[in-house]
This record gives sequence, C-alpha cells and structure tokens, in this order.
Amino acid sequence: MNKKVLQAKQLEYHYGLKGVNLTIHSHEKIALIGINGAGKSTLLKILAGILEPDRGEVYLHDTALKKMKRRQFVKKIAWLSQMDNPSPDFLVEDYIALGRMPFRYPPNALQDKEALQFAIERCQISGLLGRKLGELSGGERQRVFLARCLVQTPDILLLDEPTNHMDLKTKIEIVSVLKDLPITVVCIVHDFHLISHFFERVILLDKGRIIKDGIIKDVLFSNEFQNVFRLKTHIVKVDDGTEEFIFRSYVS
Amino acid sequence: MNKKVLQAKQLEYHYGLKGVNLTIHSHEKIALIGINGAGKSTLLKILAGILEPDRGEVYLHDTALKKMKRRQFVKKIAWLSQMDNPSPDFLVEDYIALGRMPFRYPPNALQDKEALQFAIERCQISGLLGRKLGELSGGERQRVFLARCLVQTPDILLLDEPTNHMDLKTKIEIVSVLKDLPITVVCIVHDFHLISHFFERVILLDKGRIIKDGIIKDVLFSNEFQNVFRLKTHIVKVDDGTEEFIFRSYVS
Amino acid sequence: MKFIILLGMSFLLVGGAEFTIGTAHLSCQQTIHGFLAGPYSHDIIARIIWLFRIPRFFLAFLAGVGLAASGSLLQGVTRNSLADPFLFGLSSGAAAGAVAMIVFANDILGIWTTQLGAICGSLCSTGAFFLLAFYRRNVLSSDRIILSGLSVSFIFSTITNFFIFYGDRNTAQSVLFWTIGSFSSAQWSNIPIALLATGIIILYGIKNNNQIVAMLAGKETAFSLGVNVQYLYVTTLCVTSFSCALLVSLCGPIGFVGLIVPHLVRLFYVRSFRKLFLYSSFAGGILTTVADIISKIIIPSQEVPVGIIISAIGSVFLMLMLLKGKGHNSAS
Amino acid sequence: MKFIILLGMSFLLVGGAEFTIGTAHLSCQQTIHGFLAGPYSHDIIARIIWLFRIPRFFLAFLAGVGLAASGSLLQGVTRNSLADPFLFGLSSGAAAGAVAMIVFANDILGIWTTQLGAICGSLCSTGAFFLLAFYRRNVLSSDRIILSGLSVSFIFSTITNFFIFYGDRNTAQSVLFWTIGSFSSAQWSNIPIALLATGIIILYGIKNNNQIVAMLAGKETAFSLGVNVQYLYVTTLCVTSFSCALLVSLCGPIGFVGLIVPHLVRLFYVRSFRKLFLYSSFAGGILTTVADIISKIIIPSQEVPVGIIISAIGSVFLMLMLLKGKGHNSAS
Amino acid sequence: YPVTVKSCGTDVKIEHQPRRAVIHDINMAEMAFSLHLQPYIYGLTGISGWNTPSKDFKQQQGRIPEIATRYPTLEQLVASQTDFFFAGWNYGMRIGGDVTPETLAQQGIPSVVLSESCLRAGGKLELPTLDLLYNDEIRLGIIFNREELARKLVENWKGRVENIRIRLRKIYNIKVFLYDSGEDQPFTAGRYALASELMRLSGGVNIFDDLQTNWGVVSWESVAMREPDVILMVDYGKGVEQKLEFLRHNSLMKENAAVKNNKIYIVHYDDMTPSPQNIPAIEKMALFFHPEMMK
Ligand SMILES: Nc1ncnc2c1ncn2[C@@H]1O[C@H](COP(=O)(O)OP(=O)(O)OP(=O)(O)O)[C@@H](O)[C@H]1O
Ligand SMILES: Nc1ncnc2c1ncn2[C@@H]1O[C@H](COP(=O)(O)OP(=O)(O)OP(=O)(O)O)[C@@H](O)[C@H]1O
Ligand SMILES: [Mg+2]
Ligand SMILES: [Mg+2]
Repeated sequence: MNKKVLQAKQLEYHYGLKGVNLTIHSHEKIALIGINGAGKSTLLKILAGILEPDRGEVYLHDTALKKMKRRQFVKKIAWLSQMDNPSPDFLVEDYIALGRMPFRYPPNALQDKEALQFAIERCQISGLLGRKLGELSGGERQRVFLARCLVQTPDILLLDEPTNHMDLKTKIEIVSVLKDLPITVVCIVHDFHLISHFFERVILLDKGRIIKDGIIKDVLFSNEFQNVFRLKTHIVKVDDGTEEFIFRSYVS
Repeated sequence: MNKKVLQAKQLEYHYGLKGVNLTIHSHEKIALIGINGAGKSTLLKILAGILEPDRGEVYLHDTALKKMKRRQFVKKIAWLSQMDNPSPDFLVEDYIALGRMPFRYPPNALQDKEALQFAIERCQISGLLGRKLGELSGGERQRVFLARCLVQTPDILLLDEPTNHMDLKTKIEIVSVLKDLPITVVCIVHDFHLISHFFERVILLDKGRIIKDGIIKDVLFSNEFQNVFRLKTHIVKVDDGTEEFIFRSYVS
Repeated sequence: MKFIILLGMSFLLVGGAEFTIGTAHLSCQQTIHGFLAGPYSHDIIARIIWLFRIPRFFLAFLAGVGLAASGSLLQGVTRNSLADPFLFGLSSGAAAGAVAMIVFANDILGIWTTQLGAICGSLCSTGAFFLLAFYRRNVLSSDRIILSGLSVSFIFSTITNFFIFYGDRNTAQSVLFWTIGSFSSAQWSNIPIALLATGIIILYGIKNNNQIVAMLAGKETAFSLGVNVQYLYVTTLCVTSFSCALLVSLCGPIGFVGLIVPHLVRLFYVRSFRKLFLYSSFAGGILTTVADIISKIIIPSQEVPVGIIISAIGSVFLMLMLLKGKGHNSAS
Repeated sequence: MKFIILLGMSFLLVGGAEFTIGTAHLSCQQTIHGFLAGPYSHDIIARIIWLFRIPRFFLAFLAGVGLAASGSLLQGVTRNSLADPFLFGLSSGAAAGAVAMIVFANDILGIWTTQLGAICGSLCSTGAFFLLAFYRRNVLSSDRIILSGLSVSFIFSTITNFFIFYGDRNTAQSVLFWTIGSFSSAQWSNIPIALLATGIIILYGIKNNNQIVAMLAGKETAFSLGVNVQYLYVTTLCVTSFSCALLVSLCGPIGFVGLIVPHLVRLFYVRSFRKLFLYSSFAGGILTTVADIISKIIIPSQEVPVGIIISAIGSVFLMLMLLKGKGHNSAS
Repeated sequence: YPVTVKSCGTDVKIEHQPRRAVIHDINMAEMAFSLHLQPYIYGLTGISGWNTPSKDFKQQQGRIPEIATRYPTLEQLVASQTDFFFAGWNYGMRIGGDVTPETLAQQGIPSVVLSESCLRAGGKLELPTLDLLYNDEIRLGIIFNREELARKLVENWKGRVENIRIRLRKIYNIKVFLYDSGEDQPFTAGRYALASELMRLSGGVNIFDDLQTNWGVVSWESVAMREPDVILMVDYGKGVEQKLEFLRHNSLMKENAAVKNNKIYIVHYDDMTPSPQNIPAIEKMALFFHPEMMK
C-alpha cells in the first residue's frame, strides 16, 4: 500500500521549475496547490512525460521514465490537460474511447467495455453520448475529458484542474469518485474547501519550488501557505459536528 | 443608482432557455449560479447579444437590443467567454488592446491609454506584456482575458466564469476589483464562498428557468438551491467575528 | 460487414462498366467474347480488354483509394482542412521530375521515363521537405509542416514552370495533360506498383487511423494517450509522400481526390472521425473509377482526361451537399 | 515614420532598376536621357521607358501589394494559414474566363480580351461562391467558406482544363503562360485599374485590419467587441475577390504572393498581428518588382515569366527563414 | 503604296515597303524566303527556341539575326524599330499578351496574322485548305511589292498539287494515322487540322477524320481498332527513334500492320503547318502512300 509509485528527482525546467523533489506513494490522493504561474502545470506535465525536464529525472516504480517505453508508461498514467482544445466535431463516445488507445483500440474486449461503462457512469455522461464536443456546456465537456482519463484505467491519474467549470454538486461527486478509486491521484485544485475534504496530502508549489508538502492541516496552517496566498486560515465547527477551514484574506 | 439597465423578457432558446425574465439594475453585482448545463452561459450570451433568442427580447436602458446599433451596444457591454480559444501567437498587449475596438483603435487617445493602464494594473498583468498568449499559464491567461473586458470600459460586464483557473488569492483580488468597479457586473461563478462575500444578488438557474433570484442569504438557504445542488447550507461564525456559509452534500 | 458487401457490389458493377465501355465501341457480346478469349489471344478485342481495360480499372480504383486515404490522413494529422498530399510539395516534385523527363530526357528509359522522373522528383521534394521541417529542431508543429510544404511546393512548381518555358512547343501541352491526370497509361506492369502504393497507405491507415483521430483531441492529449506525435507526423508524411509519389508517377497528380473526398464523406454521412478514413478511401476509389468510365463516353472517339471529370463530379457533389445544407457549423 | 522612409527608399531604388533594365539593352545614360525626354518624345528610348517600363513598374508594384494584402486579410479572417485568394476559386474563375477568351474568342475586344474574360470569369466564380456559402443559411463559418471556395475552385479549374483540352497545343502554351503570370502587357491604360484594385484593398485593410485581428481572438469574442463577423466575412471576401479579379485580369494569377508573403513577414520580423497587414502588403510589392527586374535579366534577350521568378525568390526566402530556425512553435 | 491587306478580317494599311520586317517562326520565314525577301527582313523570332532548323533553312537565313529565340517582347520590337511584323496567334502573339496587332499598331508597327491562326483563335471552325498557304503567300507578295512573283509561285504550287490529284484519281484512299506525340495516349490530327487536308491530297484518309477538333488526344485502343495502313510520324528535330521504339513495344500497336511492315513515314513540323514545305510534303507522301501510282 505504501509503495513509491512516482518519484521526481531534482527536476528543472527552464520556465517553471527549479529543483523539485517529490515522492508519491501508491493510492495517495494528492492535491497540488500554488498561485498562478507557480509551475504546477509544468510539474504535472513533466510527471506525465509530456514535457522533458531540462535536468532531473522522473521514476515510475523505480524505473527512469526516459528508459521506459512510452506504450508501457501510458498504460499506467493518465493526464488531463488544463486547457484542452479538441476538435469541436468530435463525438463524445469517440472521444472517451480514445482512453483505450494504450490498450487495444477500437475498444472491443469485455475489459474495454467495462472501462467505458464505468467511466460513463461515474462521470455521469450517459446523457451526452451521440453529441459533439462543440455542443456541450463547459462542465459537461470537462466531465467528458475526465471520463477519457478514467477509461484509460491508469494506476496514476494526473489531473490539471479537473473540476474546472463544474458546479459544486458535480465537483463534490466527481472528487468523491476520484477519492474512491483504488489508484494514485494527483490533482491541481484551487478550491481549498474541496481539498480539505477529499485529499490527504497537499503539496504547495511556489516559484517552481515545493515549499510545503504534508497532510492537509499542516499545509493549510503553515506560514508558507499563509504567505504565498496572503490568507489567514481559520477552523470552525459546523452544526452537523464536522469541521471546516475558512480562509480570510489579509487585506479584504 | 437603482435604474434598470438590462432587462430580459420571456427569453427562449431552443437549447438552454425556457422563458427567462430578468431585470438588472445599475451597479448591481450579480452572481449567476446553477448546475452544469442549466443554461447560464446561454443566458449570458443572449444578454451580451452573441446569440439571438428564439423568442423574447433583451432591453438595454429600455431600448430593445434588436433595435440598437451593435456599435453602440458594445460600448456599453463587455462579455467574457467561458472557453475562449484565441490564437496562441497573440501578443498580450495586442490582445488587451482589442478592448478598445468599440472606441477608436489602435488606442491612442489619453482615455484609451488610461483604460489600458487601469486594466493592466487591476488585473496585475504588467509582467505579462510582450509575451504571447500561448506561453501563459491558465490563471495568467484568464487575467489577460479579463483585462480585455475592463479595457472596454463598459457599463455592464457579463463574465462567464471569470475566476476560472485562478488561485484563491488572485480570485479574491480580482473579484474585489470587480466589486469596486462603479458598473454593473453579472458573473457566472461556481464558488459559493466567493459569492457570499462579493455579490449582493444571486440568480439561480435550473433547466433553462430562473428558479430563485434574491439576496445571497435568501438564495443559499432556499429549498430550490438545496434541491438543485443537493446541498445543505450551514452558517458558522469565524474567530475574526465574521460569518461564513458552509455547504454539506446530502450524500457524502 | 455491410460495408464489405457494399464495397464488393459497387466494385463489380463499376468494373463491369469499365470493361464494356471505352473509346473503341464494343458491344456487350464482343466484350464477353473478348473477356473469355483471355489475355494471350491475338484477337484485338481480347487484347483491348485484357491489356488495357482491366488494368486500367484496377489502376483507377487503386489510385482513387490511395489518394483519398492520403488526404484523409494528412488532414487529420495537421488538423487543417486544406491539407492534402499536393499542397505539401509532393506533387510539384513529381511534376518537376516528370516534366524534366518530358523536356530533356530522350526517352532513355523507355515507357518508364516519366514514371521514373516523377518518382525521383517526388523523392527530391520529400527530402527537401523533411530537411526543412527538421533542420536544427526536434519538434515538428503542424504550422511548420505547412510552411515547409508550401515552400517546397512552390520551389518545385517554379522548376516545372521553368522547364515548360524552356521546353519545345509540345511541352506545354504534354505537361498540362500530364498534370490533369489520366489512367490511360495503365498496364499490367503498373498494377503491382499501384497495389504497393495503395496497400501501404491503407495498411498504415488501418494501423494508425486511431492515432490520427487522437491527434484531433489535441497534440498533448494525444501524446498522453501514447501517440508518438513526432513519429506520427514523420511516418504519415513519409507514407503519404511515398504512396502518392508512386501513384502520381502512374497517373499524374490528380489533386482533387485527396483534398475533397474526405470533406465529401464527412458532409454526406460520417459523423465519427474514426470511420472517416475507410469511407473516404472507398469513396475515392469509386469516384475515380466512375469518373474514368464517364471520361471515355462523354466525347465520341476521344477521351477526356479523367482529372477533369473527377473534379467535375466531385465538385458538383460537394456543391449539392453544401446547398442541401448538411454543412456542419462548427465554431471555428 | 521609419516605415514610410523605408518604403520610399526601396520604392525609388527598385523603380530606378526597373527603368534601366529590360529586354532591350539600354545604358544608364540612355535611360536617363530617355527618361528626361518625356513620354511624348519620338525618341525610341524615351518611348520604351515611358510607355513600357514605367507603367510596368507600377503594375508590378501595385499587383504585389494588392495580392499580398488580400492574402493577409483572408488568412486572418478564416484563421487558416493556407487560405489565399486563389484557393477560394477566384483565380480559377478568372483563368476559366481568360482561357475561354484565348480559346474561343478571336481577340474580338483587342487588348482587353483576356482582361474582360478574366473579370467575367471571376465574377461568375465569386457569385457561385457566395451562392454556395449563403444559400439557405445566414451563418457563415470559416469551414463553410473553405469548402465553398474549394468546390468553386475545382469546378472552374475543371472548366479551364476542359477548354485547354478542347483548344490546340499552342493554346495550351498560351494558357500556361497566362497562368504563370507576367507584367509584360503593362500599359498606362492598365494602371488606373490596378490602382483601383490595390487602393480598394488597402483602404479596406487599413479600415478593417483591426477587426480581422480581433477575429483571431475567436469568433464570439470578436463579435462581443463589435466586430460584425458575418459582415466582415462577406466584405472581406467581396473586396479581395474584386481586387484580385482585377489584378489577375491584368497580370495573370500570380498565386504565390498572397499565400506566402504574410508567412514570410511573420517569420521574418513581425510578432504583432496588427502590423502584419501593412508589412505584408509592402513586402508583396517589393517582391513582385524585384522579381520583375530579375525576370528581365536572367536570360539574355528573353523574358522569363515573372511568376516563375516570384515563387523562386519567395520560396528560397521562406526556406532560409525556416532553416534559420525563426519558425514559431505554436501549439497547434 | 500604301497598300491595304486583310489580316484576320481587319484591314491593315502598309504605308511603304517594309525595310525592317520581323518574322516569326520557321514556316512564316520560309514563306518569306520563297519570295527572296531576305534584304527587307531585319530579324527573325521564335526559331531556335523550339526548332532545330535544317541546313537549308540556315543557309537561306544567312546573316539575319534572331531577335528572340521564342516569343518577342513588345519592347524588343520597338527597340529594333521594326516596321512590319508577320506572326500568328499562338505563333509569336498571344491573346492578352504584350504583342498583339493592336499593341503593335499603337506603336505604329503594322502586322499581319497567319491566316491559319485566325481560325484557331476562336471563330467558326472551317475545314482548312491549301488556300490558307496560297493567300498568305500572295498577301506577303503584295506587302513587299512582289505580287507578281508570289502569284507565279502559287500557280506553280497549285499545278503540282493538281498533278498529284490527277494521278491519284481512281485509287482507294489508304488509312493514315498521324502520330504526333504522347505515350499514354497518342496525340493526333483531327478533322480541322491542315494535316488532314494534306493527307487527303496525297491519297490517304485520316483515320480520325471524325475527331471534331484540329489536334487532339485519342486512345490506343481506337487506333488499333481502326487499323491504319500507314503511320505518319512528326519529327520535331530530335529524331523519331523513341516513338518508333515505343510503337514496336506497345502491346496493341505491335500487332498493327503498319508497324509490322514498317509503313511509317516521317514528316517535319513545317511540313504540317502552312508553309511552302507543304507542297513537297504532299508529293513525298503521295509517293509513299501509293508508290505504284506515282511512278
Ligand atoms: N510555453 C511557455 N513558454 C514560456 N513560459 C511559459 C510557458 N508556459 C508557461 N510558462 C510560464 O511558466 C510559469 C509556470 O507555468 P505553469 O503553467 O506551470 O503555471 P501553473 O502553476 O499551472 O499556473 P496556473 O495556476 O495559472 O495554471 C508561468 O509563469 C508561465 O508564464
Ligand atoms: N451548441 C450547442 N448545441 C446544442 N446544445 C448545446 C449547445 N451548447 C450548449 N448546449 C446545451 O445547452 C445546455 C445549456 O448550456 P450552457 O452552456 O448554457 O450551460 P451552462 O449553464 O453554462 O453550464 P456550465 O456550468 O457547464 O457551463 C446544456 O445542456 C448544453 O448541453
Ligand atoms: Mg496550470
Ligand atoms: Mg457555461
């Protein structure tokens, strides 16, 4: 359960990253946070093998990513882009079926069909089949994108702002789905309430460096967090007995 | 102060809207909420004159939109798209200067330069000038988009998820800027915490209909809200004396 | 399955028509008789049918399939609806080679002269294209592909034009005719080449169509799905170049098929990108064979170059589609 | 300001070269003498300079400016880097008209024969294009524009090819020459037409360039900024069609300028979309005039059609740019 | 002087006997040479760019320079102070090009157009006859004040043609296929080509007499089906070896009687376009087609 699945060693990237070290264990649910331009997307892209680091190395299960076959790698890791621009004429079912590409494609085997079924159900997109991507609302589209990643049945999900465009209800549902998946999930999320309920571990990035990495409470109450975001974190008790973090801007 | 600036009467649109009536007064800060696919973006596009309603009419200062000259109209109303896809080779300064199109363009007059300066400052993008849109991070890009709208010096800002991709700090700063603008602002926002701090009036859309419209407290505690989002709203007191809304999913 | 039956039936139908119809008038009876006499008979009708019409049918079909397939692959891979094998300089290269042969070479290589010229030309242009696209950088983008293609295309058409200018008074016409394209040079010895060209592109397409569809989801996303984007660019360009070079050398640069047929198929019927490739290929084959039949009957005792007929039929079709309003209004 | 000085200087330089160089050899002194003698002198040299070389210089420059300007506007408005006035059927229409005249009409209208044919042809093709693009729908998309343009382009090139096929072999040569393009038939009486064509496109461009730049921000966003997208599509297409029709009628369809010059300018120097239009126009003008000069000296006592030289220079330039690695690597 | 002649239906006025004439292409130059007009010719155009002129021609040309190897530019004509230009549509002049009768007239240069080329540049199709040659020759005579000589020459030609016609009166017209060029598809003369008329005058019939054009493309299968007795091959100065070789290997044509028996006759470019060479060409063709009758 606590195996290291993904490791980054001294990653550097000419824009964005300056010496990032990171170890991710299996089944962890990690939130990557940081202000805009901190280098979150860059880091995620490097972890997903989309960008090659200028220096440093990514290891998947102790194998250097450089030395892995891309075909093997993509069976293990799915990545969701922050701003995607697929052709608007793509049919939803064709699009999510792309997730089967690393395996056999077009999807035929039982396993493939199950993966598709699972993703469609969890992302609640059965109503969208047969439509074109260009005809969907923002949240619907985002769910379709996410479904594509789930169809890929990866061991590790690297998601760049997966809850973008989603309303709060959908957000919660989708993140619960992610939480319940028996795989490793790394998400970039800007919604700290959501993070506090669903993610165990939070990594705070600033100016291309990891400046804090730990369990949710530690990070949110750390000086680094409060400085970077210029926020003060409070904790309150809700009627139903749970707790909730509240963030107050220094200024406003 | 309380003049009606924008009115929608019985708007219908084949997908999305079913008989929407709406009156917006000057200087109001309105949040448009609703689940994905509720028709928010469609409504905003119709208000901005991007889509023509199948039936119904939009009035700006009591003039039917149909009867207005587009040139006049765009001096008054700025619109921000939910998912925009500008050419990645656009220079940031060229892009935001587009906001002066309804006036004189390229921007030369003092007034234009002031508008540009104002927007660059408020959206904190002075560091991004000279770069291309394709080289920005998500949040940076979004700020550039917003700056373009501010440069337009409109009376009414219609913003479709303006805080997309933004971190919490930026989000708060940007929305404060919006709040302090002496103009009417209608935003689609999914972050209810943000709404509760910055917006006076909330409009809840569901299945193409407005099902609730009122001040923040009324809407968030209404049955309609709780049913649509399947959330329960709590109110809590924070250490620093302020109050905060907390939302709890029925299920999780 | 339905697809295969449809294919088989149209194939037979069109084939039958191709055998019966030609510039020399043969009755149905004569055709059947000649057909049965076999290829080694000294009967002139049998020879016409076996040595001209049958290979010609295969050439027309194969060329149509290959060109349409290339077009559909290239449009997918560059995400540009105006991409086609000929905009990328390939056909200009082939034309330059063929024209050089027409103008300069004294037929040193027998009937293969223009063919060889065309192939050499397209090798040159493809080489130049890859040099430009790759020189000193390891990342290809569709913009760069397009620009490299354009520059190669123009440099070679310059060369062609210069040859024409330089050539004798028949050159202009020979060149123009060659450029319009025709299947009349079909011979059995050509068929293996056409089969090779079309076979390669079809096999490549069947194998990689999915990856090309994935490219439509965005370059980075495709990469994250295991598509080796750079490799796909290169192989697609190589394969289409190679196949089209061979086909062009056999029947001239028939530009219409690769550019329009995929659009036609998309407008007409196919909503799913995944099916576009096979349907386009097939439609391309049918279009060229039907056009070839028409080219033989439209003017008595004379053959209209088939390129003319192909683009006539195709563009009328496209116009009808557009007028019927099946046009897809994608946000562009 | 710098721009204007640069323009003025290159203008003078190139102009001077154009006056001195020609198929008839004149020394510098003779040229100056002839130039000073004025247009009404009976001196042969003065006549050559004033009646041939000066109008020719203006025609070359104006045509280059107009074509490059059209290309840059169309590429912007359709957001397709392969768009150019000739892909949209316009030049095929003009060619069809001109070829019809060359083949069928016996010079009935004197020096205006091909001109009129080309104009009529391009009117037809533009009409057909608009019919297709608009029939039964009120929303134009760039996809639809491209498809309509392609189908018109192909139908007219079919017609042209058919005419060529119908005509005799010397016709083919005349047609090819016409298609390559040349400024050799420049006369003073042509200049007002060229001036009109180029003037319109430049004025239109200066007035609407901003709107076209706004289109690059996305169709809906442009609309929200007050750009009447539909109107812009239509007017841009109309204006470019009209201007190019006139220019094509004067100097043949010189295809390269509109397609490549904007790319060249973008690669070379201009990062800002807003400046692209003016710089492209100017670069187009310089390119055509320089090419015209070269076309007159490259082969002694013989003029090479200028279209050949234009695409040679332009594509070599483009290749150098690509090799120098200034290529922009946009996410495509 | 002044004299007025017709050129494609319009009147052209020649003010004085041309002294600096420019003539385009071999066939028109030959017309002029047969009237011994060399002293009045300033230059030729369009000779060596396309043709390999025969020795005979070169000798006749003497020291007359070639101004342009292909089409002349207007500038060149003006600069050489030409006072008369003889060319044809698509022979030195292009519709819409810089050199046309009209642009020349604007520069004060009179020009006449080869009659045959009037037909091809539009207008109605008429079956060409040798009158095209005769009339142009006489017209040239009028222009250069050699009308007498021209008429005599034409009478002589007419007599030679008539002589052949009488000899071949009763024979069966053999089937002739003119092979100009093209491998995929042969390029040949149709109904409206002067070549068809020349064949007829030499006792043959063009197998593509039904082709409704002057020159056009046909297919090998129709050539084979029409079984020509004789094949005429056009030599553009580069020899015909490759065409012969091609025919012998073409799977349909190698079965043809003409190819098998080597009944192949070679003609030249100026034999088939209106030129004084037409007359000897007819005589030689007639001899080849019907050796027994011509003895
Ligand atoms: N293609 C590029 N070329 C140059 N600089 C880039 C490019 N892409 C991103 N950057 C810069 O690198 C920095 C990190 O970008 P990155 O996209 O990783 O930020 P991020 O943390 O994901 O921000 P956001 O929350 O806004 O998405 C930013 O300052 C950005 O401007
Ligand atoms: N171009 C289109 N064609 C057909 N249906 C569309 C189109 N655009 C949107 N829709 C549908 O209309 C409905 C409303 O869409 P709209 O974009 O207004 O939703 P929204 O409230 O903005 O949702 P989100 O929060 O996800 O952005 C959705 O169900 C969507 O699927
Ligand atoms: Mg990011
Ligand atoms: Mg929306």
